[in-house]
This record gives sequence, C-alpha cells and structure tokens, in this order.
Amino acid sequence: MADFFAMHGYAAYVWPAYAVFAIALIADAVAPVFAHRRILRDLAGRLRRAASRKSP
Amino acid sequence: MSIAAETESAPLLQARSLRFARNEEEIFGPLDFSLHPGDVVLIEGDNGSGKTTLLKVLSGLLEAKSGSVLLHGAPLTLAKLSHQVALLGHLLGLKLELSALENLRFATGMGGIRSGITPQLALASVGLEGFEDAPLRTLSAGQRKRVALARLLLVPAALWLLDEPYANLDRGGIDLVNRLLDHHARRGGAALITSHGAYAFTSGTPRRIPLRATA
Amino acid sequence: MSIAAETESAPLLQARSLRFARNEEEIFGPLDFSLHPGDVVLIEGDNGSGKTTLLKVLSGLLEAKSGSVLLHGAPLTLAKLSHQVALLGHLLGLKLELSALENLRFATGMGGIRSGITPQLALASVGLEGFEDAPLRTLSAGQRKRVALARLLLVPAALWLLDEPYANLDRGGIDLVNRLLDHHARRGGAALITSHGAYAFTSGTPRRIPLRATA
Amino acid sequence: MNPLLLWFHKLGSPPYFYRFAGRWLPWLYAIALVTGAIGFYGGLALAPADYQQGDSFRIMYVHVPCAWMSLFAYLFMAANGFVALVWRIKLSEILAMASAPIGAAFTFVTLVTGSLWGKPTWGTWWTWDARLTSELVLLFLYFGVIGLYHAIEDRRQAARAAAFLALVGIVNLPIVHYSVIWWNTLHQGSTVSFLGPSKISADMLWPLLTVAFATHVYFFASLFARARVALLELESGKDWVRGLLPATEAAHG
Amino acid sequence: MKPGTASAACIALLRRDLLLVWRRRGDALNPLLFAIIVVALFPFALGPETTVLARIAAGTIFVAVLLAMLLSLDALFRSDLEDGSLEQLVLSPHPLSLLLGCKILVHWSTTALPLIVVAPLLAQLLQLPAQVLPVLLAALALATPLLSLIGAVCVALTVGMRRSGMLLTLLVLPLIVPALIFGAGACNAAQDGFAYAAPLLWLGAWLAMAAILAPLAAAAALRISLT
Amino acid sequence: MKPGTASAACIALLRRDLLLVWRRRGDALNPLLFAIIVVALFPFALGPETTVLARIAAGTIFVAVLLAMLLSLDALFRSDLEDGSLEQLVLSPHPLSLLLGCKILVHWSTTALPLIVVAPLLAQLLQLPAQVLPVLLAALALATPLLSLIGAVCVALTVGMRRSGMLLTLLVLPLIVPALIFGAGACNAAQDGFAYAAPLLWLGAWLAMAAILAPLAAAAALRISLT
Ligand code: HEM
Ligand SMILES: Nc1ncnc2c1ncn2[C@@H]1O[C@H](COP(=O)(O)OP(=O)(O)OP(=O)(O)O)[C@@H](O)[C@H]1O
Ligand SMILES: Nc1ncnc2c1ncn2[C@@H]1O[C@H](COP(=O)(O)OP(=O)(O)OP(=O)(O)O)[C@@H](O)[C@H]1O
Ligand SMILES: [Mg+2]
Ligand SMILES: [Mg+2]
Repeated sequence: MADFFAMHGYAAYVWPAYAVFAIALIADAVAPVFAHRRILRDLAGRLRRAASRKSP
Repeated sequence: MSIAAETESAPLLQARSLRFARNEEEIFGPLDFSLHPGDVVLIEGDNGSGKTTLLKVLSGLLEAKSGSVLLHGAPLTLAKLSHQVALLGHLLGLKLELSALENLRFATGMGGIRSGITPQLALASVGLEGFEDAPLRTLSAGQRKRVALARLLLVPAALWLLDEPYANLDRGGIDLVNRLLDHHARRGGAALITSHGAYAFTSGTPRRIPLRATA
Repeated sequence: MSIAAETESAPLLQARSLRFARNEEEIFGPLDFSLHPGDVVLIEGDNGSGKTTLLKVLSGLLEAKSGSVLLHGAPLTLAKLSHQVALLGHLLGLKLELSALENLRFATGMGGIRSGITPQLALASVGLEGFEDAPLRTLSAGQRKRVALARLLLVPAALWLLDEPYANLDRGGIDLVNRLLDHHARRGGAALITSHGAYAFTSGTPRRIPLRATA
Repeated sequence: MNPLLLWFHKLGSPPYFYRFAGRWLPWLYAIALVTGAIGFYGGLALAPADYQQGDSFRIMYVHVPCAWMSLFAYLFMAANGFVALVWRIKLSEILAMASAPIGAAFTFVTLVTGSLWGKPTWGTWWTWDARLTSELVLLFLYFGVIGLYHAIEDRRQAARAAAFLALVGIVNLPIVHYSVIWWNTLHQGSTVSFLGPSKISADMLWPLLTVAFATHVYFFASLFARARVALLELESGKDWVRGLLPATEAAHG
Repeated sequence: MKPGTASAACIALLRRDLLLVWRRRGDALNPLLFAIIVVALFPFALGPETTVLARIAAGTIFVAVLLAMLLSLDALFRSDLEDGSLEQLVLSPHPLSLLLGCKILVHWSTTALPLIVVAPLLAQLLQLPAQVLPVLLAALALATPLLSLIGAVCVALTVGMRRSGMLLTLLVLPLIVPALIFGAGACNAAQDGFAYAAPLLWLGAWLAMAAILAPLAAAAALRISLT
Repeated sequence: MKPGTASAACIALLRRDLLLVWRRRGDALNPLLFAIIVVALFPFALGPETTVLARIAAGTIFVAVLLAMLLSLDALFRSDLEDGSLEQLVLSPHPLSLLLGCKILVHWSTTALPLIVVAPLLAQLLQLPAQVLPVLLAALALATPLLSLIGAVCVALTVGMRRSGMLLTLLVLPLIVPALIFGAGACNAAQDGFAYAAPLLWLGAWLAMAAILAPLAAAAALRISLT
C-alpha cells in the first residue's frame, strides 16, 4: 500500500496532479450550488421590496 | 445685488464682497450676505450663472478671487473645517456598487452621527423602506438622490449647502426636500440651496439671492 | 394606455403593442400609436419611466421585447434605415474640440443636406450668429443644444425623435424648439418628443402619450 | 411535428429545461463519480507501469481527459454561441456561457497536470512550445469570454457579445490540436486513435477511456447546474420562478 | 434635398477624425512616449550589457509597440461613445463596416505610423544590429495594421462598458500573439542570419484577410454591444 | 450627537474601499492578468531559449509588475472623483493625508500584493534561477509600495484631467526609474553571485521616507488639483 502511494518516486508529481483535478472539479461543482442559493435569496428580497413598495 | 441681513448673534456663514473669477473671467460679482441659524436661502440664476461655483467657494473647495467667507465669524479654510458643513453637489458622492445602508454607514463612520437617529430610520424617513440592501446601481436617479438626503439627516452638520436639491426629484420628492429644510431650520441649522427656477416649489418661498452672469 | 390615431395614409411611424424589458424587467408596457406627416407627439413620464428607452427602441438602437415598429409601413431594422430618422438624445453627438461649423459640416457630409439651407443659415436661425468658429467647448450647455438643433434643420430626415429637447434651454430656447417643431410639421415632417413635464411649454399642447412604469 | 423536434422545442422552454435539468442532475453526478472512480482505480492500481516513464505516466489519466474536455467544452461553447447569435435562442446563450467556466477549469487542470508531468519527463515545468502555448492561449480565451460576459450588465447582450468572442477565438482550436503535427514540438503526438489502431496497450487504454467518459458526463452535470442558475437569474421576473420561492423562504425562517 | 453618399460620408469622417487628432495632438503623442519609455526602461532593468540588449532588442521593441498600440486602442471609440457620436454613426444610413474601416485607418496612421517612424531610434537605444532594422520595420508595418484591425473588433465588443481597458488587453493579446511570434520571429531569424521571408509572408496573408473581415466583424460586434 | 473620530473614519474608509474592490473583483484582477500576459509575451518575442530568458527574467518581471501597477494607478481616485466621493473626502474634517494613506494602503494590498504572490509563477515562466527568487520577492516587496506612494502623489496632481492615463505614466516613470534600477539591480547581482544587500537597503530607506512624506504630498497635491 505504501508502495502504491510512493508511485516509485513519482508521488510528488502524480498525487498533486490528481489533487488539482479533484479540487478544481469540486470547486466547479460547488459554485453553482452557492449561486443558486444566493439568487433565490436575492429574489425573495426583491419580492419583499416590491411588496413593501405597494403596501403603503 | 447685495443682500444684508443684520442680526445680533454671530452669523453661521457670512460672505463679504465675495468675487470669483476663472482665468480673469468674472463668474460672479461682489456678493454680501449672511446666514443665521434657522435661515434657508435660495440662490437663483440661469444656467452658467455661477451657482455651483458659489457653493464650492463657500465650502472652501474653490478659492475666492477677493472678499472673504466667515464660518462662525472665523475665516474659512479647508483644513479647519470641522463637522459643520455638509455639501450636496451635482454628484452625490455615493458608491453605486454598495447598498444604501452600506453607503450611509460609511458616511457616519467618516462624519459622525446625530443622536437619536440610525441609518435605517433615516432611510425610512426619505421613503426608502425596503431598499436598504439593494445596490445603488439598481435604484433610480430620484431614489439615489433620496439616499443622499438621508445622509444629510444623519451627519451632524449645522450648515447645509445644497446644489439643485430639487433636480431629478418628482413632486413628492420636492415636498420631501422642503420638509427636510423646514425641520433643519427649526432645530437651529441653516441651509443655502440653488435652483435655476424651473421647478415648482410647494412650500413658502425662502429668502432669495438672484445670481446673474456679470459679463 | 394605448392611443390609436386612424387615418387613411400609411403612417410615417407606427408602433404595434410594443414592449421592452431589460433582464426580464419590464420597462414599458404594450404601446400602440402611430405618427402621420404633420404630427407632433409628446411622451410624458416621470424619471425612469422609460422615455429614453422608448426612443432608442423606435430608432432601432435597442431591440423590442415584443411588438413591432413600422417605418412607412415596413418593419424597422438598423440596416435598412436610410435618411429618414434623426435622433437627438441626452448626448448631443457633437465634438467639443471642433467648432459649430465644423460639426455641422461633418453632419451634412454624413447625412446629406436639405435644399435651400447652409450650415451658416442654420446656425443663424437657432440664434448662434457670430459663434460659427468658436470651439464647442467654449459654448454654454444651452448653446451646444442649439447647435444640435441646427443639425436637425440641415439633415433631410422626415422623422425627428427628440429626447428632452427642452432640457438645458432657457425660455427663449423653449420657444425656439416649439417654432422648429411647428415648421417641421408644416412641411410634412413628424416628431416624437419626450419630457418629464417640469418645463413650461409656451405653444399649443401637442398630442400626449403618458408613460408609466409597469412595475 | 416530429416527436424529437417537439421535444427539443419543449427543452428550449426555460421552466421545462429547469425541471428537466434538475431531475437529471443527481444521476449525472452519480454516473460521473462512479465511472470516474472505476477509471482511476484502473489507471492507478491495475494498469502496468510504463516501461519508459515508470509511474509518472499515471498522470495521463487526469491530463488527457482534461485536455480533451478543454477542447470539447470550447467547441460546445462556440456551437451554442453560433446558435445564440444566429437564431437568438435563449437557452443556447445560457449553455454557451455556462460551459465557459467549466472549460476554463479543465484547461487549467490540463496546464497544471501537464506541467507536473513535464518536470519528470522533459526536465522542465514549462517550455514555450506550440501545444503548450496554444493551450495557454485557450485559457486566456476562456477568461476573455467569462470576463466579457460579466462586464456587461444586460445579461442577454453580454451573452451575445461573449458568444461572438468565442466564435472569433475558435481559430485557436485547430492550432491546439494540430500543433504537434504542424510544428515539431516536445509534446508527444496523437497516441489514441478512434479510427485506426491506437498506439497504446489495451490495459492502459480502457481506464483512460472510462475517465474520459466520466469527465464528459461531469461536464453535462456541471453544465446543467450552471444553466439552472443562469435561467433563474435571467427569468427572475417570470411567474414560474416566483413559484419556486415560498419553499425557500420557509427554509430561511 | 441631397441625401449623402457613402463616399462623401467616408471623406467627412476621415476629415473630422484627423482634425480631432490634430486638435488633441497632446494626447495623440502619448503612445509614442509610452513605447519610448518602456524601451528605455530595459537598459535600466537589465544593466547596460550590449550583447544582452542587442539579443533582446527586436523582441522588446515589438512588445513595446504592441503594448503602446493596445493601450491606445481603448480610446478608439470611447470619445465617440461618450458624446453620442457613435450612436449617430450607427444610425447613419451608410454601411457601418465602411465607416469603421475609416476609423481604423485613422487609428493606424495616427498611432502606429509614428511608432514605426521612431522605431529606428528605439533600435538605436537597444543596440539592434543595423542589418536587422529593415526586417523590423517591415514586420512592424505588417503587424501593426493587423493589431489595429483585430483590436477594433475587440474594442467594439467592449465599447459599452465602464473601465474596460484591462479587459480589452485580455481579449486582444491572445489574438495577436501569432502576429508577435511571426514578426519578432522574422527579426530574430534575420539577426541569426536565417531566412526571414516566410513569416513575413504569413503576416501579409493574414493582414489581407483581416483587412476584409475585421471591419465587418467590428460592425457586427458594435451592433451587439450597443443594443 | 457623536462627531466622528479620525480612527473611525480610517476604519470606515478601509472597510468601504475593500468592499468596493470585492464587489468589482473582476476589475481588480486585471493588473494581475496584464502582468502575466506581458511576461508571457516575452518568450514569444525572444524565442524560447532558456539562457536568454533566464538572463532577462528578473528585469522583465520587474518592468511588467511596475507597468501593471502604473496602469492601475489611474483608477486610484478616478471613481471617487466621478461620483463626487473625493469632494466629500476633501471636505471631511479629518486629516486628508491620513485618509489618503488608507487609500494607498488599499491600493497596494489589492494590486501589488497579488502581483508579488504570482511573481514565483512569472519567474518560472521565464526560467529565473531558483536562488534569485527570494531576492526578487524582497525587491518587489520594497519597490511596489514605493510605487503606490509616489504614484498616489502623481495621480493626485492629475486627478482633475480627462484622459490623464498617459500623462500620468510620464510623470510617474522618471520618479520610479531609481526604484527599478535598485530593485532589478539587486536581482541581477544575486543572479551573478554578487552582494545584493546594499540596493535593497537603499530601497528600504526610501520606502520609509516615502511612507511618511507621500501621503502629506498627495493631500497637498489633491487640494491643488481640485481647487
Ligand atoms: C503544460 C504542459 C502540457 C500541456 C499544456 C498539454 C496539453 C495537452 C493537450 C491540449 C492535449 C490534447 C490534444 C488533443 O487532443 O488534440 C494533450 C494530450 C496529451 N498530452 Fe499533453 N500537455 C502538456 C504536457 C504533457 C506531457 C509532459 C506529456 C507526457 C510526456 C503529455 C502527454 C500527452 C498525451 C499522451 C496526450 C494524448 C494525446 C492523444 O492521444 O491525443 N502532455 N496535452
Ligand atoms: N471647470 C471649469 N472650467 C472652466 N469654466 C468653468 C468650469 N466650471 C464652470 N465653468 C464656467 O463657469 C460658469 C459658472 O458655472 P457654474 O457651474 O457655477 O454654473 P451654474 O450656475 O451652477 O449652472 P447650472 O445651472 O448649469 O448648474 C459657466 O460659464 C461655466 O461655463
Ligand atoms: N443601461 C441600462 N441598464 C439597465 N437599466 C437601465 C439602463 N438604462 C436605463 N435603465 C433603466 O430603465 C428604466 C427606464 O430608463 P430611461 O432612461 O428610459 O428613463 P427616462 O424615462 O428616460 O428617464 P429620465 O427622465 O431620467 O431621462 C429606468 O428604470 C432605468 O433605471
Ligand atoms: Mg450647477
Ligand atoms: Mg431619459
């Protein structure tokens, strides 16, 4: 197992490559989730403002 | 065209034979007037007659060619200015990327705050309830102007210099400005406002100073 | 708020249930109106009600969300525009470094010239005799506006779209605009003008289209 | 109408697409995750070490799929941009703009993993050879598209302007792909071929193709997620969006 | 009533724009000064070693000229946008691509031409071998119009934005990298005594293509970004 | 009634300006991209020969960073001027030099700091020898605040003008040539194996002086150019 992680001396190149791949794609996958939430929240705020504009 | 208002107390603002010239071109002639607590004075003139220039001279942003400006009896310099003057110009000094509340918080951080009022309250009293968190970019010109008026309410300045406060505002907004001016005068402040005279004022006429191009 | 003017001849300009939206936010609702030769129509609305936007849609600079604009009965596209429409916007399209005459010469080079008029004559008829060679930078805002009005006189366009033509002008200037509109209508042109209604019109009231924010 | 055409037509309607994409999203993510895991296991544990490069060749299983995806995403973006410009289809604008950040991410990973691979094999992190350079230009093009899209306020106009730029920049794609043929470069030429026989052994090849499949599926998953967000933003005035709100307001208390 | 012809419109536009450059000649000289300063900085940054300077002379001059042009590109339509002239241009009944072609021509002849004229001076500052100078001038003469043309397309795309200067840089640079590679490549080949005709011919072919397509693309882009 | 204190004003200003940078983070990244692009252009212009690139690496990075900062300087007060915030700042009762110091601090930390962070990447692109990198970073860390400070004085002088970008360049560059000579000189010395402490110490001394004097000078200049 340790052998596997050592990659015959290439661990310093192989694992960072996979790490960059994982980090980039996770960041890419998470971004729309947050954006989705933010937009729904903004929209709710906008509707509330519109409601308060009409009520008085 | 000099107007002199003699009262006993030291005037809040006094202009003595004030002249301004740009490259030797006279912009406005010798002006003499004084503002006491409770005064609201309207400066009227056509486009290009020098209203904006006058306000800048009075606030110390421009230097007069001759004559002097006294604040509480002492000559005015930019360096000595302290929480006494609030200027509202053609440009409002607000950031479009920030919300109304963020803009007002910055203003109170810079200039201090009157007792008994909060940014939220100020926004509500200019009719912007519900717009606290909207970036200013999404507000209309009139609404932006109202945010600038809310700033006037917050900051503890006795003298208001307002350049065309009625511009961009609808009739409700014009009413609001008149109410604010009234309120400010009643609590002992003074205000100098300008207009080129095309708008309908709804409240009682304040004292007027006509400004005419000297050329 | 639809106004329909039925006449036999094909209208110069016709809007059919015209709507505009920016980022899904409705700016103005369905509008129906038509302009015949000799018509002058005033579009009135508060700040931010969409007057400027409407003029841009009518000139093809912005695309309508739905509905159509017909010019002489044919759908309007920017590419097919030909010497028929003159637009005067908030921005005048004049170069401050050039003189009034140089600006007008450029305009006639680009757009052609009516018979029986020269740039000099046009400048004289807007009251700018003697200012032919002064760089525009040295003219006042009102005088610049007059140069733009002189351009309207020169260029052979049947339809004038004027955004706030009265802004920046004194009472004499407002009279001038009304005279120009009258003259244009009498020779068979049509004009659509906007205003937020704070200025005093001195001539007879034209047809009005109220514009109100749809939100 | 042809049922397939009808379906495409329906797909073009924002609320339908929003729901359609929402339904497929979890499945796409799951498929990508599972096939990716299988491919990586095959590549990292099962495939034999390369006789020349030793274990460093295992970087291939991220580098090559990402490199392919960087080109594929651009092609997808440009094709949708073309449709958006010519037929003004709103969904195409959205898809074009949604693929830009994903493509940029893949391009970035390609550049980084390529560098990580280059150090042990070529002895340098970076050289200015044609393949590497044109891939860097590709990243800048993605940045340009994204920057342009965010710099214009009107969303639809922004999408059209950025789509136009994407179309202009498409000249770079053949340069990336054929650079190893047109110029003599350090970077190695095509080893995987889908028409003729591949120059790579089968037990090395199948994990590569599996990961490539996973990244394609992931691309569409991320695309759908981003497109849903963009649709919400663009259609925020519409009733169907307002219909989504009460639930979220309740969630916020 | 005399409707304007397209050729009259082009002449009017050329005359006005040249007149404007003359009236603002202080501004017009700025790209020139920028390029001179950038080139002048290099001896400070690298030390005055003649061999090093000579080796990088052609490339540095090329980069400096391209950067100077790039920074001036931003102003190509800006003042026209700010004072509403651009709207009038788009609304004019003449082919927009023709009018934009005129504007591009004015841009090139008022920014790139002076840069090419001072290039021998810059070459002198960096000790460029004399036999490379003609190649450098030829490469610049081919690459700068290419930049004006491609740049105009990108400017047209970004014209509606506030503070677009840096975004513009980002958009233009990747597209002109080939011009740089071929132009500077020709100079370097000449310096090393190799054949330099092929890259120059490539540049010429591109220029011919861009001269036809870029005004059309710029017109399309301008319509997109104004509406 | 609570009149504001100077420290509250500084905090409010710092918070607002950082918030603004965050809201416009797309714009804020532009100098970074510009520097990367300029550095990336050099290998194209010079060919990918490692020895040549390594020889000019430090100097080129220095020039690129300074140019990127220079181009971003223009925006230091521009948006404040355009929306009237600058007038309000000048009219505020707090010492203007203190407020400008805050603005300079924000400018440095949002443009120069990212540039210093990516400098190792740029060094890699140009094959800078690894042992020079620390010297390069130290030199940048000393020279960039100097540029922010001196630049602020020049911006304050030109703030009222239209299209002052290039004029600004002209004003700032002669003033920062010494910083360039010493900073890049230290790197070149380190690369050639010589002592490099002296030029860095000089830079540090200048920086200390500029940190005190420049805000005062900028305040004076701003008052002059606004009135
Ligand atoms: C920063 C450095 C690198 C960059 C930017 C880069 C970029 C690319 C790109 C864009 C492709 C896809 C080409 C296409 O499908 O048309 C690719 C494929 C490939 N790269 Fe790299 N690469 C880099 C370094 C390396 C290194 C060091 C190696 C191995 C020694 C390598 C091996 C491969 C292989 C085997 C392929 C697949 C070729 C095929 O079958 O199509 N790359 N690379
Ligand atoms: N920065 C400047 N440089 C040179 N002249 C100026 C400048 N600002 C204003 N002027 C000139 O000074 C005169 C007075 O201008 P000012 O702005 O004070 O007029 P105003 O009464 O405020 O007009 P408006 O009603 O348009 O606001 C005008 O003739 C104007 O052209
Ligand atoms: N470029 C733009 N981007 C986004 N929204 C805009 C833009 N221009 C105008 N708007 C918005 O569209 C609406 C209509 O604006 P428009 O300029 O047409 O109003 P208007 O009636 O001409 O007002 P005014 O009397 O101030 O000229 C306003 O709410 C405004 O905020
Ligand atoms: Mg004024
Ligand atoms: Mg308007």
